[in-house]
Amino acid sequence: MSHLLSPSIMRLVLPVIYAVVIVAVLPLLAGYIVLVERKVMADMQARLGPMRVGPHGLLQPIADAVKLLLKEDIIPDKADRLLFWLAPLVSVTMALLAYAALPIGPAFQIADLNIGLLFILAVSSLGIYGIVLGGWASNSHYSLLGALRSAAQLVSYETAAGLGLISALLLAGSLSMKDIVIAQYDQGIWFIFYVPIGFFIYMVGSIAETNRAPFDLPEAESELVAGYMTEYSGFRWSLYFLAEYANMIIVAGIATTLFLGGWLRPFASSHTALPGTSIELLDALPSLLVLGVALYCFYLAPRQPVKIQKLVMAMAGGLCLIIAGVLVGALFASPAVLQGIHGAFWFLAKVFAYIYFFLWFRFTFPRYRFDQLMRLGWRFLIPLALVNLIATATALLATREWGGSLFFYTVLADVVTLAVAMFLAKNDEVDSVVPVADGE
Amino acid sequence: MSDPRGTELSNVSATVLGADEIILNMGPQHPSTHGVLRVKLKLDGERVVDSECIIGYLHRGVEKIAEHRSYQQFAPYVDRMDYVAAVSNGLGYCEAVEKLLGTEAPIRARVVRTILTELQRIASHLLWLGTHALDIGALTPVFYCFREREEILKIFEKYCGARLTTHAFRIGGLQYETYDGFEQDVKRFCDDFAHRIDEYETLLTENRIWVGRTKGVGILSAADAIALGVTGPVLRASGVKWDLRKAMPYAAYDQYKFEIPTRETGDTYDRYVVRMEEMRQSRLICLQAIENIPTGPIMARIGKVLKPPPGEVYHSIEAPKGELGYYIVSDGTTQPYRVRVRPPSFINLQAFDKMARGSLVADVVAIIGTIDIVLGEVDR
Amino acid sequence: MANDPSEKDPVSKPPASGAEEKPIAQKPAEHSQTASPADAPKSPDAPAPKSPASAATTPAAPPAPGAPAAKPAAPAAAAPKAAAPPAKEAPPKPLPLDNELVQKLKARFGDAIREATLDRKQAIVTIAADQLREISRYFRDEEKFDMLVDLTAVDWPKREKRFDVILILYSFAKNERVRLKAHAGETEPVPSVCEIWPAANWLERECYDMFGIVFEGHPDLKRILMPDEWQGYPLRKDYDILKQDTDWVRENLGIESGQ
Amino acid sequence: MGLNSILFYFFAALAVGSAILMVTRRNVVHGAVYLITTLLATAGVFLLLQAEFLFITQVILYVGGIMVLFVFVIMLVNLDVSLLQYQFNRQRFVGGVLALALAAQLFIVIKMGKTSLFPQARVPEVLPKNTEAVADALFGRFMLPFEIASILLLVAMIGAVVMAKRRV
Repeated sequence: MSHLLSPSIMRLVLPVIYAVVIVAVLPLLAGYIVLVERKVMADMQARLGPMRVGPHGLLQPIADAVKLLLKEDIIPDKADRLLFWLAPLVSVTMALLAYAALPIGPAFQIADLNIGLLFILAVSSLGIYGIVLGGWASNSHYSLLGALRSAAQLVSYETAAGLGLISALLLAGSLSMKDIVIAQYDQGIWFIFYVPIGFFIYMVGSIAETNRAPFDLPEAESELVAGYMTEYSGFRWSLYFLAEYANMIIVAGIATTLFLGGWLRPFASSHTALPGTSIELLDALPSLLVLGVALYCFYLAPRQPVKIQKLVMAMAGGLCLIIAGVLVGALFASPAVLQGIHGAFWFLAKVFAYIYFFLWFRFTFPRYRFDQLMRLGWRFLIPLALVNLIATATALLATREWGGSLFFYTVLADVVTLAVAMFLAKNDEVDSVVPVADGE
Repeated sequence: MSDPRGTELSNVSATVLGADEIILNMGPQHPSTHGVLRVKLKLDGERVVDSECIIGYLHRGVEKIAEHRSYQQFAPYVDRMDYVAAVSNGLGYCEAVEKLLGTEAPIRARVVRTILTELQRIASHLLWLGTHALDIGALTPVFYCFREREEILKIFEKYCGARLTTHAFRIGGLQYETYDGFEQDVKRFCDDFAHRIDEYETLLTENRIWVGRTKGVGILSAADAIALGVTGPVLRASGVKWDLRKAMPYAAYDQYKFEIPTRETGDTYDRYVVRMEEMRQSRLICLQAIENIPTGPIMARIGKVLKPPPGEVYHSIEAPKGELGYYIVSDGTTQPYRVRVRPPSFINLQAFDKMARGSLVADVVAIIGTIDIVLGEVDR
Repeated sequence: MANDPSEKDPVSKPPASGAEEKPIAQKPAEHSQTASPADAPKSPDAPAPKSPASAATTPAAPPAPGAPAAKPAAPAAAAPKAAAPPAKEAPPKPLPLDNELVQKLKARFGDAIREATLDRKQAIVTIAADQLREISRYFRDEEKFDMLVDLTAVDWPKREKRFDVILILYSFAKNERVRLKAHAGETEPVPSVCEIWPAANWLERECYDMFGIVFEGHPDLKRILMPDEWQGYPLRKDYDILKQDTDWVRENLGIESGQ
Repeated sequence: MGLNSILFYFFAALAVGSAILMVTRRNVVHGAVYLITTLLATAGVFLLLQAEFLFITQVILYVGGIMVLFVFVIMLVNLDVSLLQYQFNRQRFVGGVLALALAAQLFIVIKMGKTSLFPQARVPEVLPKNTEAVADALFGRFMLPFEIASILLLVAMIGAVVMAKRRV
């Protein structure tokens, strides 16, 4: 057995296992993000959301998946069949490919490329072809308009988001995802505290890139029915859907890695051992959290109306209990295992927190109009990103030349950038609003 | 470029590149045409060059049906025109027939009618607000609006047993007395509604995206509005301070104090502000009316069989969408000789082309929403 | 009348004292007219109230040529006792109208103003169809009836000119409504008022759709509510309520009947 | 032939094949798709040469940026018209001559350079991080040409904006 687990073999086998796991788990994860989305939406809109399939709708994603797979697959008569067939595949392939370089914890990474970040950006930018070609191939005006919007929007916001990322890259000094996280560990601070404006710009850009509200113009249901997806149904449609949610996780993963310390737990550089043990205080936090969820599930289980729902709820609690057990077990294992498992936990927690913001925005804001979206991108975000970049670079240079705390200089840089932002916003307002003599 | 006949080349590219004017057919099945409106848009890129509304998908021949029903029998049909403001429709019809008969409902009936109609106005505006915001991409207000609308519908249900197509009024007055606790229900709703409406405003009024999406969109000048016969909140948002409740008071409106909100520009934002303010005013009217509902009979003394003397009458009320008029011709028999409905949605929709030209596709959705049409009324 | 503040039921509490501002004009339209309901009605010439057709023919009698249309052609004031409301006032009937506006109109358009009546306190001016556009323009420009509230038609099939084309006008300045009525024959085109009130565009299309009245000078006269290829005009009295364009229904809906 | 050679021939064949298809397709969108494939295949060759930065630039800029705009413009064009149009204009002769010239050039370079078509020299297994190498070259040795090129592009961009603005 031991020769099978030799490092060189593991180096080849592990990535394959990770890849298989990601491809297998991602659709499920996407489904449950949809469920979370619906639940969060329902909560914000004073209603309950899915309640029927499973306790509190816990099995809803599975029901949805089955429904989608069994749906009739329609290809419009005058569609370009080849491209119509190819487009969703392109979308979903590119979305999945990007996971190759995403470090979900220090151990879970398929490939640590030295241009990891660029690779993810490049691959996810190819996903646009799925949208554009699908929109064109459908031979429908709604789809075409959706595709056109999508193309213009992605090209514009990629620029802004990319410039936002570079401010963090300056601090990390590497393009490898792993090194970026390690840089944050070494400096003892998440980069969001150095470059909050860069984070903000990336956040806005990433919402636009994933076509989420308020930038969901390519699929604005009230204008373009469903945009580029209008003519798609059943399985093909669900591929697009999967790609969208996979992309959400990707952009959240990038933001987590670059700005939120990746798999690092909060205060990763400070160590406070629990008295009498070698276990860190903060390392116990994940297990307690999951344990809490498990107990809540057990509390809810007998209160479900139907027997099967009681059962499923208890099973959900049991699952949480197992996870909590794994997390606790990791505390007593070797540091590498501990970091691997807890790193994955923290990474996913941050990713979901980031996605929660996406959902929150979606249910709060109306949708931008296309010209406004373009104006926001080109006349506000990109100039701001440039200023932010220059200011951050200057702060870095100043630290190097004159010494002193980098934090102090970045705060200065942020103040300058904020002033520019306000100037830009004010300028923009003058341009965009038709002069109105307030009546009454 | 090395082509010796450069002119021909440029011609070719012109035919290829110039063909980017596309016809977009919106509806009759489209999420934001509020039913079965079909709009043919000629687009240059995303800009609307020309538009044409194609209607009639919900045409049921209400005016023809009227000629084959007795006056009372026809009353429920009017509820099905503007089905989100059935009470208002009923009020207009009943008052028109009363006028044709030369009689009038007793004061108690008129006050109750006023209260219910104003509640209906709030309900209609709430539905408009929710769907309009949804069209512009704000997903959440619609549920809040429905929550409040539900309260109003509950009052209707308690009063007459129906929620949507209420047939709440009868020619000559009311069929039902108000139920016990009617005043308290209305009062509780009105008290609650005051801060609910502020809540909606916090979501939208100052929201940059909302303002950006609605300000300067679908501008209709006062002169255009009048020329196109546009009435209701759309007209008032263009700066014409005209409301039938004040200009030619009916029911019991002359007894109550209220303002006519107006704005100047006549864009989508102004129409939004006007309707929001109208809801507040309706609430005030309800509160005033509920304070003192006069006692007395609720039905005028008219016969069971209505035979209005020959002649004709035009009576109109300020429905939530605008001037809702009934032109009824009687030939002295039990059935109307002709009933013509002046549907505010139909006539307001005519202004769509004026508003939409030169705007973007996204604005078209906002403009359809802001006119506040109900296809049941447009097509009748 | 519900519209008439002065006739309010005495039970009602007094109107909120004067605080309400009247927006544009104070007087409802009915008040500006001079006629009073107490005027003795002119005797009807053909009281045959039981049949709608015969009732319909009555007002159709064209005014004697030459005689200024002062003579009222009141329709049968038959006062059906069985059904008439036991109202305090006399049952409403159309009365002749002769106020300042009508005099001005007659002075200006002469014979084209056929008749002016007051029915339920609402002013109706019957005019010659061929002068419709000129008179409309006069109403809009000189009399400030700047809004076309409604344009519709009524079918009186037994009459020589079977259609009444009806325009309801409103003046913001005077807060008044007036109804213009023009008789039109089945094949006789009526001048379009689209250029005077753009609002007439769809309304005239609807009239064309429902009655088959052709409006001359309309920019785009085609069906609006019915399908473009539909045969027949549904609101005509001779179009039975169960009638349909069977061929169209069969061809386009794939069913035998919509009933 | 090692894995590298197999991959190289795969990418090379893909690049050449889709380049030919790109030229011969009547449907412009299909042509664009083949062009994208060509560019990606070329990027693959770069990756085989361990020029990772070049690879990623090729993907981000050409495939992810420029080609998206190409497709964007193509989709605005009415394809029904272009399908009916004759694709090649009267430059067949010139084209043939150019192709011949290019082939001759390649032949001479390969022969004169004494390099065989199948290079034997192996690239080292691990190269230094070439992102930094590219940056050093661009912002160090070739600073001036780099800046000149960027100014040129800026001028072109402003020119395009001005021309587009005039129409509106």
